[in-house]
Amino acid sequence: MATYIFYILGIIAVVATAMAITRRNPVHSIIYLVNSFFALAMLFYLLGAPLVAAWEVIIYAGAIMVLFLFIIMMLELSPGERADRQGPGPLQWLPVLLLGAALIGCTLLLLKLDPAGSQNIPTWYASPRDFGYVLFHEYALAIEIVSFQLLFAAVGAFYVGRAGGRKEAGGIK
Amino acid sequence: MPEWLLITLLILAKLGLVFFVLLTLAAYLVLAERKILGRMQLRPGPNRVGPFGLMQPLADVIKLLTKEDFIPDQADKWLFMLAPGLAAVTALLTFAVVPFGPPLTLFGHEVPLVVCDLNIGVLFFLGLSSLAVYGMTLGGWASNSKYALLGAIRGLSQLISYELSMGLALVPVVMLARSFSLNDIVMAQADVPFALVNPLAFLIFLISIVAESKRIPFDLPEAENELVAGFHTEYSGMRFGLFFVGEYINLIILGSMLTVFFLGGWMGPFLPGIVWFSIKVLLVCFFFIWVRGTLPRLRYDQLMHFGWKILLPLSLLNVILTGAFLLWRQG
Amino acid sequence: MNIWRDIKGTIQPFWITLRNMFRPTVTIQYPEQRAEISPRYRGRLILTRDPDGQERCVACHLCSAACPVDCISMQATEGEDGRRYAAWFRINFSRCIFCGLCTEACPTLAIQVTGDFELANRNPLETVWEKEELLVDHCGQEPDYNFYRHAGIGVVAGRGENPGEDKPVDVRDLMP
Amino acid sequence: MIVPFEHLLVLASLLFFLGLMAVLVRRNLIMILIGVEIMLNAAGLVLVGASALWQQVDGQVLVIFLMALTSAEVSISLAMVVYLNHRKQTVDVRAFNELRG
Amino acid sequence: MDSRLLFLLILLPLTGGVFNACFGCRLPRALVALLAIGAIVGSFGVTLLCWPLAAEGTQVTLFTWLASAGLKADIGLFFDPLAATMTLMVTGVASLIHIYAAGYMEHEEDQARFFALLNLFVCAMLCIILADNLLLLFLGWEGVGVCSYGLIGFWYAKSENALAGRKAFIVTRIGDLFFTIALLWLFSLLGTVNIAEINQRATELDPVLLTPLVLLLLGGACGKSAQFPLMTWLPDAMAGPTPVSALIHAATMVTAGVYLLCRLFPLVSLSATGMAVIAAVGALTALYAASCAVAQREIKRVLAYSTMSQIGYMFLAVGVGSVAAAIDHLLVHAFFKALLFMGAGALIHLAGGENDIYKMGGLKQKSPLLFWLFLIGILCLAGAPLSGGFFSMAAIVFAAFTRGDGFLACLWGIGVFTAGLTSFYSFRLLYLVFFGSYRGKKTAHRLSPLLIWTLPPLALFGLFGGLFNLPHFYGGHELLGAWLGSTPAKELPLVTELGLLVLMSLFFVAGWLPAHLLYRNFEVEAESSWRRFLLQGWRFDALYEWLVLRPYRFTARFCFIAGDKGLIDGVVEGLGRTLLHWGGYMRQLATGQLSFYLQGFAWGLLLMVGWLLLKAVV
Repeated sequence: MATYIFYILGIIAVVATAMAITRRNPVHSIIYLVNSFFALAMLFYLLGAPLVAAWEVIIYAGAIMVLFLFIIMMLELSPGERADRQGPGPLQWLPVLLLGAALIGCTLLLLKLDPAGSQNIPTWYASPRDFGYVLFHEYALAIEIVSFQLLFAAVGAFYVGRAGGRKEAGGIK
Repeated sequence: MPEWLLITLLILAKLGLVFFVLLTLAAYLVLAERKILGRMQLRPGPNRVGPFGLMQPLADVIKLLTKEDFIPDQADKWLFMLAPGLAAVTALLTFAVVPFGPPLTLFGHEVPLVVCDLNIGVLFFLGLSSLAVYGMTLGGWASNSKYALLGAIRGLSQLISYELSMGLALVPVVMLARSFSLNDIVMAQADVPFALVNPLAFLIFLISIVAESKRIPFDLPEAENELVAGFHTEYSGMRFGLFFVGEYINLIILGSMLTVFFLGGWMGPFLPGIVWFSIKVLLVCFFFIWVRGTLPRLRYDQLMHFGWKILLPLSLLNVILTGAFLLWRQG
Repeated sequence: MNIWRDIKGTIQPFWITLRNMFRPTVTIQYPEQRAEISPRYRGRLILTRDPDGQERCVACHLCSAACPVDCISMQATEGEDGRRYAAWFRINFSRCIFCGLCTEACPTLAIQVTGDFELANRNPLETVWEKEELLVDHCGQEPDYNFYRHAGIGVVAGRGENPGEDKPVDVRDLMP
Repeated sequence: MIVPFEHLLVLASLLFFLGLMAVLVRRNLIMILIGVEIMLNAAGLVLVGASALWQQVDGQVLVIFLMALTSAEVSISLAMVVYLNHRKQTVDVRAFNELRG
Repeated sequence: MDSRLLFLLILLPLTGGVFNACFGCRLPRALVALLAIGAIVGSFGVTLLCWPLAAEGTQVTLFTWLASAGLKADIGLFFDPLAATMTLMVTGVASLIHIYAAGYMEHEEDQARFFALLNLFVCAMLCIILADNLLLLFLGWEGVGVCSYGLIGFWYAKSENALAGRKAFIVTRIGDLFFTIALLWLFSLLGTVNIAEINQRATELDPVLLTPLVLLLLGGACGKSAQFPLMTWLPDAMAGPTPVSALIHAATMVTAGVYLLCRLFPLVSLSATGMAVIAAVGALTALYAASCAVAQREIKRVLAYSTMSQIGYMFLAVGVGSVAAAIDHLLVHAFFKALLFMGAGALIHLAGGENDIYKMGGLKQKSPLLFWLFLIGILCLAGAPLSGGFFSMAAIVFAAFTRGDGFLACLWGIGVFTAGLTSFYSFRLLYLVFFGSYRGKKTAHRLSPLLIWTLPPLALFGLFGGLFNLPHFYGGHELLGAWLGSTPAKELPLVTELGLLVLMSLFFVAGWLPAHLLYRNFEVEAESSWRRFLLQGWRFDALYEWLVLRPYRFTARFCFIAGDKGLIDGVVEGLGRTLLHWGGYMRQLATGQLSFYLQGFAWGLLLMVGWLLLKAVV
C-alpha cells in the first residue's frame, strides 16, 4: 500500500515540478510548485518524518512560495514574462541533460553494484520528542550558527530593500 | 462487521456530521453577526425572512446561486475559478484535527470525537493556516484588477506577518502541554485552562487570529471604503459566496482553536464535553462579532508596526519567559 | 502615560457596544408600524386650492426656477377673465429631492409639502405626477390665504374694475 | 519495506535535474530562484530518505537546517530581485551583465 | 535564611542599572531617580538581613561561569566579616549618595544615564567585594573602571571632562595590567582562582616568586587606589559630578586597592619585602598628597589629594600588617570623606557654581548648618582628638610604631608629620571657605533639602566611627578587630601610648595654629614658584609626559611611517598591481552573464560525476 502511494506521490512531484519549470507565467509555476512541495511533504510523512512534512508545508509552501508570489505581484511582472521570449540554445540545455543522464546513470549503477540487492527503506517513525532532543542536544551549536545566519539575512534583506538603495538606483537610472 | 469498515464508516460519519454542522453553523453565524451588529447599532437586524429572520441564510444562498457568475475578460480564468474553492477548502480541512468532545463509547469501541487525531495537530493547523493565504492572494491576482491586486498584496503581507506571532504564541502552549497533539493539549488543561496560565500568549493569539481572519479591525484586504471589496472585488454569485462562507468557517475554526489551545477545549463541569466545546466556540465567535461592532479599522502602517514591532517581540519574550518559568518549576 | 490612555480607549468601547445590545432599538418596523412624522416633514408636493375652491397656482414659474434639480415643469395659460393658471403642471418625483425650496418660492402658497413619503414604484414613469394628480381639494397649511383677494384676478379693465377687484383707495381720503 | 532506497534516489535526482534545468535554461531571475528551491528540496528528500534508511533522526535535523538556510537565502535574493528590478525595470538575467570584464 | 539571598545584593543594582539604561530615557525623571535609589536601598536592606551570615563566612554559588581545562570560575559569593563590613559601608554610603545625587542632578539632562551608570558602578563594586574568586573580582574591577570612566566624563561635551575620564581609564588600566599578570600567574602556579583557596595555599608558593607577585598585586592596587606612582588621575577625575566624586573617588572605588590587599592579606603578608614596599608606597603617597593639598585652590582637588593621602595611610596600615586598622580607617574615611565631598558639592551650589576656594569665604553666614556638618568632616579629616579620624589614624600610627624597626620608624615619622600637614590643609580649607568675607562674584543657587539632609548620618558615623575599633587602652574592645578576626595590636607600655597620643594631638594643634593665623582673615595669596610646584602636584603630569608619552608617540610615528607605510603597504600594493596585470587576461572569461557562469558550474559537475562514473565502471 505504502509503496504504491510512494510511487504515485513521486510521479505527482516530478510532473508538477516539470510543469512548474516550463510555465511562462511565474504565478502558474508557483502553483505547480506548491503542488510538488505538497507531494514531497506527503513523501516525507510516508518516510517517517511528520515534523519535516509539516515544516515543508509551513515553511516552503506557506512562507517561501508566498514570498515569491508576493514579489511577483509587487513587481507586477506581466504574464508574458519578458525574460523568456526566445527559446534556450543547445549550449544551455545540453549540460543539464547530460548531467541528468549521468546522475541517473550513477544511481542505476549503484543499484547494480550493490551486491546485497537493493536496500529497502523500512517504515519508521521519528516522534517530535526524539527529534527535538537530537536537535537541541547534538546540534545546539549548529542552531546558533543558523540563527545567526537568519539574523544576518534579515539585516541584509533590510539593507538591500531599504529606501536608500532605491534612491541610489534612481540616481543611476 | 469487519473492523476497518466500522472505522471507515465512523470516520465518514464524523466527517459528514462535521461538514454539515460546520456549514450550517457558518451560515447562521452570518445571520448572528448581522443580528448582533444590528443590536449594537440599536437596530433589530434581519427579521423578515422567516421567524426572527431565521430563514435569511437560505435566502442568501438562493440569491447567490441564482446570480450571474461573472468572470472578467482579462482574468486568469483557471486561477480565478480555483481560488474561492481553495479558500473554502483550506478553511474546512483544518477542522479535521479539532477535538470537539471527550472520547465516546460506541458499539463497544472508543471513538475519539475528532476526525483525525494527528500527533502533530498544532503543526497541521499552522500549515493549513499558512496555506489559507493562497486562496485570497490568487483570487486577487487572477482578477487582473487594481483593487483586487492591492487587496491581495495587503492581505498576503498581513497574513504572513501575523502568522509569525500566532505560531510563536502557540509555542508556550506546546511547551506547557508537552505535546503537539490537540487532544493532549486539551487534556493538559484539565485543571486550569492555559488562558489563565499564560495570559500573555492568550492575548497575542487572540489578536493574531483576529488579524488572520481578516476582520475588523484588521480587515485591510477588503477595506470597503478604500478598495471597493478588496481581493474579491471581481467575484460574484457563488464564487463570492465561497469566499464568504470560507471566511466564516475560518472564524469558527479559529474560535475552536482558541478554545482548544487556551480555553480548555471540551473540559468543563456538569455539562457534557461537546456542549462545553460548543459554548466556548460560540462565545469566541460572539467576541469576534463584538470586536467588529466596536473597533475601527487600523491604518496599514499601523497594522504592520503593530505586528512586527509589538506583537512579535512580545511573543518572543513570552516564549523565553515561559521557558524560564518551566525550567524554574522543574528546579 | 499614553499607553494607559490607549488601553483604556481600546477597552471602553467594548462596554459601550455591549450596553447598546440591551437597549431598545430605534428602528421602526415600517409597514406595520408607522413613524410619527413631524408637521414640518417635507414629503410629496401638492397643489392646493384657495378657500374659494379655485386653484391657487398662477403658473409664475418661480418654483421651477427655484428647484435645484429641475423637476418641476409647467405651461402657463390665461383664462378669459385674465386669471392665470397652469395648462399643465408636472413634477418628476424620481428627480425631486424634497428640499422644499419650491414652497418657499411660491408667492401664492399653491405648491406645498405633505407628510407623504411613500412614492416608491416599480415603473419610473409612474413617478412623474401630472397636475390632476397633484391638485388637491383643500387649502393645505394656510386655509385662509387667498391670493386673488389681494391681487385681483387679472388685468382686463382699468384699475378697480377687473372682476373681483376692489376699487382703488383714494389716498387723499386717508388724510386726517 | 516501502521502496528500495535507489528508487528514492532516482526520484530525488530527477527533481534535482529539473531544478538544475530551470536554473540553467530560464532567464527570469525568479524562475532561476525557483530552480534553486527545487534542487534544495531534492536534497532534502535524499536526507529524509537516508534518515529513514538508517533509522536516525540526524537526516531530518539537517533538513530543518536546510529549510532555515533556504529561507535566509530566499529573503536576501528576493530583496535583491526587487532591487534589480528597480534599477533596470526587468528581471531578465541578461540585462545584468555589469560584471563583464 | 536562604543564603542565595546574597545575590540580591548584586542583582538589585544591576537590574536597576540595566532597566534605567534601557528604558530610563522614557520614564519621568523622578521615577528614574526613585528606581536607582530603591535598588541601592534595597541592597542595603539585604545586607542588614544577611548580616548574621557573615560571622561564619558564607559561601554561595549561583552557577559555574567558566569551566574549561582546569580553570573553573563560579558566579559565587563569599560573605565573611571583611566583605560584610565593606558591603554595609558601600551600600550605606551609596544609598545616601544616591539620594543626594537625586537632589544634585535635579536639573541635569541625561539623568537616566547618570543613575544607570551609578547603579552599575555599585553593582560592580559589590562584585569586587563579594567575589569568591579572582576572575569575578576582576570582572567587578574592570566594571568599576568602565563606570568611573563614564561618570568622570559625564559632561562629555566639554573636552577636558572627556579627557579626564580617558586619563583615569588609561592610568588605571596600567595598574590593571599588573593585576591581570598577577592573576594569571597565580592561576598558573596554584591552578585555581578561588580566593579562599589561594590564601590557604599561599604558603606552598616559592618564596622567591612571592615578592614579585605581591609587587604586581600592589601595582594593580596602586592603579585603582591612586597611589604613587599611578596617582595622577585622581585630581583630574574631579571633573565628574560631585556625587560621583563622593561615591567613587572617596568612598568606594579608590579603596578597592586596599580591599584587594586585605582580601589577599594571607598571601601578601608572606613577603616581607612586599610588605615593606606597600608601607613605603603608602607613606610616600600620604606625604606627597598632603603636601600637594596644601596649595590647591579648587575645593574638590583639595579633597581629592586628601583622599589620596588618607588611602596612603591605609596602605601604610596594610604594610605594617594591621588589616583591622586599615579597614577601620577605610570605613571612617569613607564616611567623613563622603560627607566632605557632598558638603563641597553643596558649597559649590551655594557659591553659585564656583569651586575656587580663594573666591569663596564667609559662607558660614549663608548656611550655618552646612558649616557645622562640614566642620565635623574637617575635624575627622584633620584627626582632631576624639573624632573618628583621630582614632583610626592613631591606630595606624601605633601599628607602624609597634613594628618599630628602623625603616618602619622612618615611615612612622613620615606618618606623624603628614598628620600635621593634614591638619594644616584641612583647616586652611575650612577657614578659606567659611570665614572672612565673601570674595566671589556669583550669586548662590538654591540648595535642595536633599543636599543637606543626607549629610547628618554621615557626620554621625564619621564622628563616632572610631568607637567601633576603640583600643583597649581607651576602655574599648577593638570590636572591629575582633569581628575581622585579626590579631590584636601589641600592648605598649602606658607611657608610650600616652606619649604617642600627646604627640598626635600636638601635631594636630601644630597644623591648626598656622592655618588659623594665616587664613582666618584671608585676602589674597602671593604667587610663588614653590606654591605652583605643589599646585601642579609636583609636576608629575609633566614628568610622565616627558618620560612616557613622548617616547611612545615617537615610536608610534616611526612604526607608522617605516613599518606600515613603507613595508606593508609596499608589499600589498605591489602584489595588487601584479594581480591587476594578470587579471587583465582573465577578464575575458567574465562575461557578466549569469547563465554562462552557471553553465561553467554544470560542466564542472558533469566532469566530476562523469569521472566518478568512469571510475565505478572500470
